[in-house]
Amino acid sequence: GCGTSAKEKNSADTQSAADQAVTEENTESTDDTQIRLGGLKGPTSMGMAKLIQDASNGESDLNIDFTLAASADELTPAFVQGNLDIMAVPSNLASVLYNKTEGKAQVLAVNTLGVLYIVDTGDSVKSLSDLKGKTIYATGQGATPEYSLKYLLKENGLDPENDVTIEWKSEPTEIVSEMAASSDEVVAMLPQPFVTVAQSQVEGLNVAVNLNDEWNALDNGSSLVTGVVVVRSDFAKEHPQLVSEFMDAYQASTEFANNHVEEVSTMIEALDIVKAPIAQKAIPQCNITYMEGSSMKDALGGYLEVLYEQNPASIGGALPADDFYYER
Amino acid sequence: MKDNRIGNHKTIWIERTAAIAAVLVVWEIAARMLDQKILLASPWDVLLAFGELLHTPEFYQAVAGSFLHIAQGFLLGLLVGSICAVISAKVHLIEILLWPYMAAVKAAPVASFIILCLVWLSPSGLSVFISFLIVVPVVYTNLLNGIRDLDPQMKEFAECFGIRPWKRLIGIDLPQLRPYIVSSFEIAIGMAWKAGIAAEVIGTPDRSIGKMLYHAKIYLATPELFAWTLLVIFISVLFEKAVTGLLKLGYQRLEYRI
Amino acid sequence: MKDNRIGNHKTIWIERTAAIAAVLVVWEIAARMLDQKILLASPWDVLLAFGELLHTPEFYQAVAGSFLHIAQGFLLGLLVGSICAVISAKVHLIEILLWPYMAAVKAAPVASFIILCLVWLSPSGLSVFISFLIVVPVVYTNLLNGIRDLDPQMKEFAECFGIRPWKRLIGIDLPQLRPYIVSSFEIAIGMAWKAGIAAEVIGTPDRSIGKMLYHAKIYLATPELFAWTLLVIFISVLFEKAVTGLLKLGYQRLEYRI
Amino acid sequence: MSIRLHNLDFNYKDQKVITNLSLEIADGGILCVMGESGCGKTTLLGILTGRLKPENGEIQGISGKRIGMVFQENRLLEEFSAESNILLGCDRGFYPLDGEDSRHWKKAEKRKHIDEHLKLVGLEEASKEKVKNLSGGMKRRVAIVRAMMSDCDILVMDEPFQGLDARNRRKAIEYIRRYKGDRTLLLVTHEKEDAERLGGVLFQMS
Amino acid sequence: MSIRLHNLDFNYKDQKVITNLSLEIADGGILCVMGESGCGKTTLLGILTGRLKPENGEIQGISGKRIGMVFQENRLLEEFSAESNILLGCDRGFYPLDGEDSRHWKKAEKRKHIDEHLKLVGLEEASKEKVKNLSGGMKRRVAIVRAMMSDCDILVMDEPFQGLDARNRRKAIEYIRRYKGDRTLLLVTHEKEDAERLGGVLFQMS
Ligand SMILES: Nc1ncnc2c1ncn2[C@@H]1O[C@H](COP(=O)(O)OP(=O)(O)OP(=O)(O)O)[C@@H](O)[C@H]1O
Ligand SMILES: Nc1ncnc2c1ncn2[C@@H]1O[C@H](COP(=O)(O)OP(=O)(O)OP(=O)(O)O)[C@@H](O)[C@H]1O
Ligand SMILES: [Mg+2]
Ligand SMILES: [Mg+2]
Repeated sequence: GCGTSAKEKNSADTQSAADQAVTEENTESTDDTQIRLGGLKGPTSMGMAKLIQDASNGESDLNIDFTLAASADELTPAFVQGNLDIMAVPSNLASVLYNKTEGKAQVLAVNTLGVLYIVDTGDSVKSLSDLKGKTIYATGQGATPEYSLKYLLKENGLDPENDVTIEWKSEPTEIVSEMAASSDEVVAMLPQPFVTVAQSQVEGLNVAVNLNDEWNALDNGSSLVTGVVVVRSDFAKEHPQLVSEFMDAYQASTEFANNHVEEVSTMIEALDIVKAPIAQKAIPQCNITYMEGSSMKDALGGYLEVLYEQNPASIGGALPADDFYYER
Repeated sequence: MKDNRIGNHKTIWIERTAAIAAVLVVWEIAARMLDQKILLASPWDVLLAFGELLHTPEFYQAVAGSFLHIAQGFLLGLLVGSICAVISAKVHLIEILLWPYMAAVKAAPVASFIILCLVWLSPSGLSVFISFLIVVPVVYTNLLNGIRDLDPQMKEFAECFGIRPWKRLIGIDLPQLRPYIVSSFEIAIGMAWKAGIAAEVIGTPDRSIGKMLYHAKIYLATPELFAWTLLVIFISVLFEKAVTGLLKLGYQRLEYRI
Repeated sequence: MKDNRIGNHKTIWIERTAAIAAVLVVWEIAARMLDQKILLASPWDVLLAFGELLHTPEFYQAVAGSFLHIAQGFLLGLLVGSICAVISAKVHLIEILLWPYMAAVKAAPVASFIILCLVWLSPSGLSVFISFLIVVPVVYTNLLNGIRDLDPQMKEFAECFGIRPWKRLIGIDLPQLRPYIVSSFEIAIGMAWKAGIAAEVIGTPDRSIGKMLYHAKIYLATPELFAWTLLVIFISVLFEKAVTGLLKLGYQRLEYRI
Repeated sequence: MSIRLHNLDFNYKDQKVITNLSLEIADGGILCVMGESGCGKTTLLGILTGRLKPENGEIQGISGKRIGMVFQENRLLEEFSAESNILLGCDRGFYPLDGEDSRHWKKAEKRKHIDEHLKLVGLEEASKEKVKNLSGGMKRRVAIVRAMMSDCDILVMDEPFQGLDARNRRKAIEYIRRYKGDRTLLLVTHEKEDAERLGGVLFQMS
Repeated sequence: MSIRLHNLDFNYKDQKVITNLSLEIADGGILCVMGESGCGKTTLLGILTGRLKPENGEIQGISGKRIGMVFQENRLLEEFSAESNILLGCDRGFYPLDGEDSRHWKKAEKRKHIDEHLKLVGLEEASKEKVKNLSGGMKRRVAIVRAMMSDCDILVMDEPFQGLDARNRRKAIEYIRRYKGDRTLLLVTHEKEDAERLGGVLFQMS
């Protein structure tokens, strides 16, 4: 989905930027530069389904070329090379990109809060403190899920090393089969949409704890931020108007997703993000949101600090400076 | 002597079917013992899933798409691998210069260079390239060792009688290289499929088995996952038999090309 | 004739170093042309990253851990592959019964059976198993084709003179199988590392190169990623040279075992 | 027990090679087979050594007998020394050539004896040389010594003297006569003289 | 131009094989080399065909000459028919054996001519048979025909008659005499008689 070479594009961009200066007073934008948008299969892309659908139907002024990837491996090189302008990625990757490109990436908005849940085949877990002495099956060792879980356990007075046993698994499937097979109670931490997938496979699977709520309960201004929307800072500089329009459209799109779950689920399936039935069940629990400006800075900044304390490498070695947080 | 390995064609296919039946029995028993449908689907469930797949048009598109890419990767790898082997056998300098690349291609984990690949390649190009990369060292190494093992006495004969390169290849070198070529094909085709589908699982290009397999996997649709996997094995076996069959035919005709 | 391929030991290592230097030049040029540090680190950056790695104790633990597991997988694969090949060459029934498994092992994408593996195996066991799986078909196919290509005249001689199996192996079969064995080793060792590290990237066992590589990758620490990758290639080359060196030594001694 | 062939027939697919052949060789006797090229001499030896199964006919007196053979094409291990070739050929044991018992011989002793025998056919310096570096006639003599030294009941030689000059031929014949012991010897040759020198029974194939 | 060797020395590593050998062969002449097994006959042929480089000495009259050779070990393609073997050997062209011009021959014509020549050495039925199914002496004759039919200036034969019975040996000699044309012939043999029959100059090596 990213065919045109960067150079050609740039000269066209400067041209349209000049046009834009002339017609600044117009309410209608004349900047019809194509936005090359990237997203990953999974919750972080769900919020933009409507936006993409509208753009492709011509119901919006935005000209969007959307690339959906199964892994960040596909998006990162395209973004770094200037073949993607905006993309929705995990929050720590945004920070890593900012650090590794020396500020060439800026975050526009937070688009997904926590998607991690403690699930339970029994009913003995109602809150995080109930986890004491339990074995928790989980995925995401060495990545944000691990850091988030450990942080939350600590904040709730549990020592992640001694009070609980965390069994790290490589694949959610392993955990689901463990739950399906075991007659004993199994407690696990799973991300969406795997919680939903697992519920379809394991009878009587309870969602015991929403880690997002637990994080918010700490009330320190930060949030468990799963996904953000990043923009190439060069692109943002050249097309502030367009970016602003995009942000508006994006906000509307997330609101639409949260309010019209059924409708957006079919769009999500059409975009090949996940299947509609799964999306329909998962969306209410994916904490799709839209935050920009200072609220974004508080939520994300605090979260990145938590990650930084546990493993600086996970956010690219340093806390991003203020210019990381885009303001319009 | 060299022909008896192919055996009677009809018998061998009957035997193979029997062997597959034996595998199915083992599999059914294992599935019952484990009794976890998510982990190990039973042959029957897989058959049902397969039957359903057959009714979707995506099935045929996926098969055609993957076949096209992987066959392309295999043929490219075969070409590059054999050309490099032939030149390396003749020119020591080239062999030495190629050496670090071959070592890297053989041992470098795909995870390490996948990002670099995706800079230049589309997801479907990735599967061509990754299967190409697995085929090259197999063909190169086997062929180079085969060429080195060529009988020097026959080489001397060819030089003495002034036999031209093409005829020499047909009459003297190819017959001696036969087991090395067969071996390369038998290893490389299977591995090209393995690697190519793995690349598709990463890049999930449209119309590919890898994408379907990926979806089956994340949705825990184990019978489908197994059905796709068996399909991959099946196509790879068919492809291998077709290629080695062609090879055998080619060898039978070799004498008339002298 | 068979020895000249090894060439003068000193010269060949000088040549190889020169070839590596040539690669570094190509790499540096490519890195400058692409000019994206995240995608392609320059040799110099990688060297620095490597220097830093050398100072951490994790480095040595990772190298030792991965080496242990992959070497184990290779040796197991070698053992199983060659035993299966020898038996298959003798007993047609076994060959046929093994056929579906070999086809599956060769072509089945790792993604398809990884979960099944993870249920029974620890993350480090996974890397043993996956490298084992890649070695088996390489050794099996090459050896089986080699055995089939054994000179029937020498077989007849051995039978006529009543030579015992062990002596026959040493004096008659092994010398003829040499290029097939060398080929198997050269392909299998590199691939065992490739596959083993890939498995470590999935299972991320503690004290493994794969885990380090995975983290370097997801956090876009490209110089480190490249440093680990080069290390894998380097160790695999060393391992290969050690094994083929031992093999050569073994072959030199073969005559005294008659 | 003497070797007897009775009314033997042998075909390669549709080509009749041997028809209605009958033959008897006394125990310890020498039979020299002669005949035109392609008449079936090597085939006959193949039948006698059990490698080829005849279409019809009876064979007596060879089952269970150990055979030492000089093949028409040498069949030596080219990468090994002459000595090692013979050592391998005598894996079953050494024929008590000078009446000695070889069972307790160490490897060094075996090699020493082999060297001595190689000397007897004029290969004093060749014993440590790789066979591939020997001349055609030298290889032939190594093959003869290998068959002679191996512990066997029947010696079968397919044109053992081919490629040998007159002097070495005589030497080799002398060597065989001297060390044949009480083994039965079946030998293919194109020279009546050889047969006469060996004192064997002549059998003309057609 | 005649072939001349002057003060030739040849060693294999430390082993002196040929010392101070001088020799002249007239253009179109026949030289029969004789000598004990291992005296260096095959080595000498190797020098003459350019495969081996002598230590010292001069060689004249062979550079640029095309060679047709009967090797001591046949060196035939065992999996192919006798006919195909000869066809491959004559890839360079056919010697105008009966004075015909072979350049315009189609493949079928070539095969027909090869068949005729195989008949001349008594291989009427063997032409389509795989060489591995032929008897030792039959293979030898295929090798002789291959060298004879190939378009060359010098014929080099290393014990071409080994393994042939008296009748086939005579036939082969007759064949060579008849079709040698004006090519120079270098031949190794252990039989004086062969040399006499061919009417060649005898050269005794030591
Ligand atoms: N494996 C085989 N398959 C088919 N035919 C064969 C085979 N071996 C030999 N023959 C044929 O059988 C006949 C006899 O062959 P054999 O080797 O016994 O001859 P021979 O008497 O030993 O001849 P020579 O003196 O030339 O060695 C020949 O016509 C040959 O073509
Ligand atoms: N490749 C080689 N390396 C070392 N020595 C060799 C090699 N080839 C031949 N020789 C030695 O050179 C000597 C002459 O060998 P050559 O083959 O020329 O003998 P020949 O006269 O052809 O004997 P024959 O009649 O037995 O064929 C022999 O002592 C042999 O051992
Ligand atoms: Mg014979
Ligand atoms: Mg010779």
